[in-house]
Amino acid sequence: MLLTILVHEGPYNHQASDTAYNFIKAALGKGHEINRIFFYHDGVNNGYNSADPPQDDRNIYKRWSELGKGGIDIVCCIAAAKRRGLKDELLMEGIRISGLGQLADAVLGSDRLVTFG
Amino acid sequence: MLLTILVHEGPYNHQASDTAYNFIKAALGKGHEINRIFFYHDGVNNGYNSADPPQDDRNIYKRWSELGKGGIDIVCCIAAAKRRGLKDELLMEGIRISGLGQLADAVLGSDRLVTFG
Amino acid sequence: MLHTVNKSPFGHSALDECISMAADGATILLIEDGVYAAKAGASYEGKLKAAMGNVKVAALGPDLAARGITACIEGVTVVDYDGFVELVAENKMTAWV
Amino acid sequence: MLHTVNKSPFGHSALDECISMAADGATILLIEDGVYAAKAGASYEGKLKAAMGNVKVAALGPDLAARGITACIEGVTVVDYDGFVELVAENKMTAWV
Amino acid sequence: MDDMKKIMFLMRQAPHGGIYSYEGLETILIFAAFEQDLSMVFVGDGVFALVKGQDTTGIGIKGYIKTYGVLEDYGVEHMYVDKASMEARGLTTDDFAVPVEVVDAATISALMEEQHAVIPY
Amino acid sequence: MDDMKKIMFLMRQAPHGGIYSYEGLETILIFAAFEQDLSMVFVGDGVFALVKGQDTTGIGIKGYIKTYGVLEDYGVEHMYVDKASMEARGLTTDDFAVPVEVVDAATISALMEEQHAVIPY
Repeated sequence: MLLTILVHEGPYNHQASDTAYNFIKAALGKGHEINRIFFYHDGVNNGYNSADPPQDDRNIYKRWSELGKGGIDIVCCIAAAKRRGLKDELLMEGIRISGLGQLADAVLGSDRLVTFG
Repeated sequence: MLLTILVHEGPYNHQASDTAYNFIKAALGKGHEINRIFFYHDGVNNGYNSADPPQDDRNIYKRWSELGKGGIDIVCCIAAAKRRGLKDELLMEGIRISGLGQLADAVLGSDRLVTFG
Repeated sequence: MLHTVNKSPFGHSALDECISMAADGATILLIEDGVYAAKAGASYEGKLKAAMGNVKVAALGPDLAARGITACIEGVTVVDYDGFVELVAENKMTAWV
Repeated sequence: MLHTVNKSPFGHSALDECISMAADGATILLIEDGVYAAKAGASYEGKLKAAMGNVKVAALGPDLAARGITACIEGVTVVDYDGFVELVAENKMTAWV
Repeated sequence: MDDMKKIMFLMRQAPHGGIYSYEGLETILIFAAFEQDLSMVFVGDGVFALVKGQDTTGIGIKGYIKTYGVLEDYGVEHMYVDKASMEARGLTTDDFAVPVEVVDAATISALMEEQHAVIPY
Repeated sequence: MDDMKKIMFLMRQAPHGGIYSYEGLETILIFAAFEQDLSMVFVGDGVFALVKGQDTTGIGIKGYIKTYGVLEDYGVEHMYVDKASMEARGLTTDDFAVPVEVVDAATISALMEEQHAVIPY
């Protein structure tokens, strides 16, 4: 099954990023495909390459980056990003900034939209 | 009266930044003094110099920066900032990053703590 | 003590919790989405009126206007940001964020 | 339809709203702070049991464990992330975030 | 069109306290360009977004109540309001800035089941 | 000490769903270094933060229930739990990882009035 994942909240601040990641790992393990991961609202904060979370905790940014480098398309909404301070130079590798059309396109082309927020 | 202002939420995403700013302007107008503005939790997101909010809306980052350049001490919590991606190179002029001791010190030395979140 | 509540009473328990802990004679200032509690004719009106037997309730005028609330429950005082500052000057504050 | 709720029913109206809109036979999956609704012996138990006359209720096991919830209301199915994926594979989803 | 998909936007947040309701509108305007079968459902505090006479001057935030008026032109076929949510908040359709269809929870429930996707804001 | 100030931390958030309860603990540990009269009050979903047996392995988040155990050593004099909040959630003191004082709302109300500052998390 082809899935689009939508994340509405920022990392650490809210559990949504963790749940989305754990869900995605399980979905991939069961042979489903991720069409696109889209970060909207505070979800765009998942894209920063400038964070330095505690060493004894999970690194949410790196986890996303590894999924992105592994071939999953990960997009931060440009309008939400501009409002919040995220820009291309601050993006983790494997994550890109683009428009809301990327969400519409993904939702329409997927079997399921799975929202976390 | 000497006030400490604590902001718990990020700009645009939540109205807390706006209310805090409007409150501070009114307090200064009435002759009160601001001991320190402390950004905690997602409140640290108020410190980014990399944002580009819509031209036809208020610029929350610039408003804080002007208060800071005008002599009000504005601090983003370092632990919260590191988790979220804010660092010195990304700070608006007039805002600094420091520890939670700066909150404790300000609260203990002020007549009032006024929290927005 | 001044208590501020910035969440809608229909969606969040913040105002309920605040009311249960506010001492007699305290003031509750409704701000941001909290001002919906001051709206006349809504289902929270009974609860707010009951609370007003013990506490004073104020609402931030600019937040009421921003939400198109034109009729407040009787007895709710409308204040502007200057009035908010005055309440803080007169009282210590607890924010039910 | 699969509905997910990730807010505590004691602090937020999300689960109430979800229950009011869930069709007969739908599944509500409680995740994150939403799993507190599945806790046995709490004040929401009556409401959840009433809802379970029409809908199936599941709760995410890892979220229950993280919150120290050892006893769920009778009839609540506990699933892991694989079970969550299976529910999504079987149903369209609405998130009551 | 055969390949038109039903997309429902589930609006549950009040305006101004948070940006979710506004950013939700941005999404809908973009989806409109894809010419699908779009509807909005206002539930819970979401119904407050539609209240007329909102004047945000005093809080210094740009208002957006007028945007709801153009949604029909953008192809949003239906704007549904949950009757119970509206009534609990002391509102009637006279309080809204745009025409809406007031429906009960069972109707919304049935509509949800028909959707390709439900996007919550 | 004459110059000791009363600071109350008002804990209203459940753990793990959001970080506010954890970051609140970070604040308290820092305030402890300032040797003031510190208390914590658990109200609403805040009481869930104290529940014993929390195992966060499955969600991949670092747990922090053990930190409550060291607060007394850090000079947190009182940990109050609102009785009504506890009971509504089907909890008793046996469910908590640390000893607490269960008090009613009127007691908390009176304590609040004595504080130099109340900091909410």
